[in-house]
Amino acid sequence: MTTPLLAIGRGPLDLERVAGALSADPSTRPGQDGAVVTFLGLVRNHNVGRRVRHLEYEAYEPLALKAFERIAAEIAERWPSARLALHHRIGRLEIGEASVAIAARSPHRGDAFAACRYAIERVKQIAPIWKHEYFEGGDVWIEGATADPDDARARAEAERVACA
Amino acid sequence: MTTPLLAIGRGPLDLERVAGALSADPSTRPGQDGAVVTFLGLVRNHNVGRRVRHLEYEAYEPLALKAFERIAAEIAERWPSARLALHHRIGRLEIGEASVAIAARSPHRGDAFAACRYAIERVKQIAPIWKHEYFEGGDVWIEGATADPDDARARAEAERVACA
Amino acid sequence: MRVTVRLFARLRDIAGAAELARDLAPGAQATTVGDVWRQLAKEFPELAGYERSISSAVNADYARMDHVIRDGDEIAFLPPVSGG
Amino acid sequence: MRVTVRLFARLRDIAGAAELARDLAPGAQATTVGDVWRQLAKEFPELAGYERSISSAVNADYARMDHVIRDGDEIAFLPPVSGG
Repeated sequence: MTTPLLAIGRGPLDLERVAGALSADPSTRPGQDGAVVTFLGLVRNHNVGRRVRHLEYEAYEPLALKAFERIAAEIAERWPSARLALHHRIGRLEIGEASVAIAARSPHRGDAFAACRYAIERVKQIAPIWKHEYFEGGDVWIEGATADPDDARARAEAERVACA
Repeated sequence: MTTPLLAIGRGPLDLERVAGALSADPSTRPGQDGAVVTFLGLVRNHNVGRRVRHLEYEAYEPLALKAFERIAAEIAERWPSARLALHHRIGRLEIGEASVAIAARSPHRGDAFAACRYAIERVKQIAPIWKHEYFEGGDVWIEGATADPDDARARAEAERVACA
Repeated sequence: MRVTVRLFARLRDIAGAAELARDLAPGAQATTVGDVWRQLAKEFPELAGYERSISSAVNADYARMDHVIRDGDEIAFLPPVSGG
Repeated sequence: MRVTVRLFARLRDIAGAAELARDLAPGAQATTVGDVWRQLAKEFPELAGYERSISSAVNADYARMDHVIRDGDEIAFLPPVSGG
């Protein structure tokens, strides 16, 4: 069974599987790439002074997948030689577990680093996914960015952070 | 058997092992990190217009290990919350195989991305390792940077590229 | 016409349901996503605070508040996101 | 005094050996890494072109050309590096 490049699901994430999906994809021609950069987002035991016990992630799944596709398309436009794989986990996550796994490949390392960083920044900006934090003393929905995929300023900020 | 954080050897590289060495290291306290960034350098089938058949890597091993330790120390100084694992392979490498595997962990993703990128830039600047390229029609030793770990300009350039 | 409204994260907690079916009386003008939101905010006053920070989607595609809706549409309201 | 010289990559190819033992006559002044290099470049004229681009090490630590060497030292000459 082939692993999809873009996915959202409840099972534990496997970085090798995400990177492997990319290397096995027909878009990866053998020998063309000199760099693979991966990012793994982990659940921390602390957040703005609170002791975190666990997280619950929720998503609007069909729209989240479309957001991932959009991010991959933006990367193909901005870094034509780079390709992306991105898996996000939802449901209950314990401290230290991975919530998101991203891999980017490219002939040159600069593009792979930039594409990987850009991807996680854009996930945080436009993917319809929410984090419910259970901490010592209570729980809270984390609310970050108002999702607007057409916001050119947000996209430019993600490019800036990616050091593009 | 524990995997060292910094290593040089002839066996195939395993990204999970490099990242695992870092997560298992006592310097990693459970739950403290929110980000793991990895870099894998792969042998490409082309280089400046030449069709590459394979590479042979050679190193001055004891000095290379000291160079890796120096890079880890520079990262600890520049990004105190980030930690590094770095394995470099030597000997004959075929197209598509990994020559270097790096993992950086940190509470925040910005530091993990910067530390990982800085590490590969510094490896290319100061690690006493050489690449012998066998291509269609000949072979050539690749000569990059004159290694000088005390060159402040080179170090500043690596920080700049790391988008620090 | 009848639409399905989907709510996520704290919006869902406020409304006490992830999914609501709502009948909309046809008005003089076309009904928009914004009309659905305002009806919802009347039902659940706590939602009103989200007016400026929500995003919306129609049939699992991002859509603006002035998007005209049709019978059977699935309309989603999304508080600020926090994936990653 | 006797030292071991280690050569890498193309320097090794030029000299035809990864390791050389060399006896150095004690001069009026202390013998430096640079002295060893110049003696080697006389033996293997092709090395001379590397004068400005090599790095050097003594006992597996980077050391400058003016580093004073002692009996038994391992001196390494490193062409521009290309790891990664």
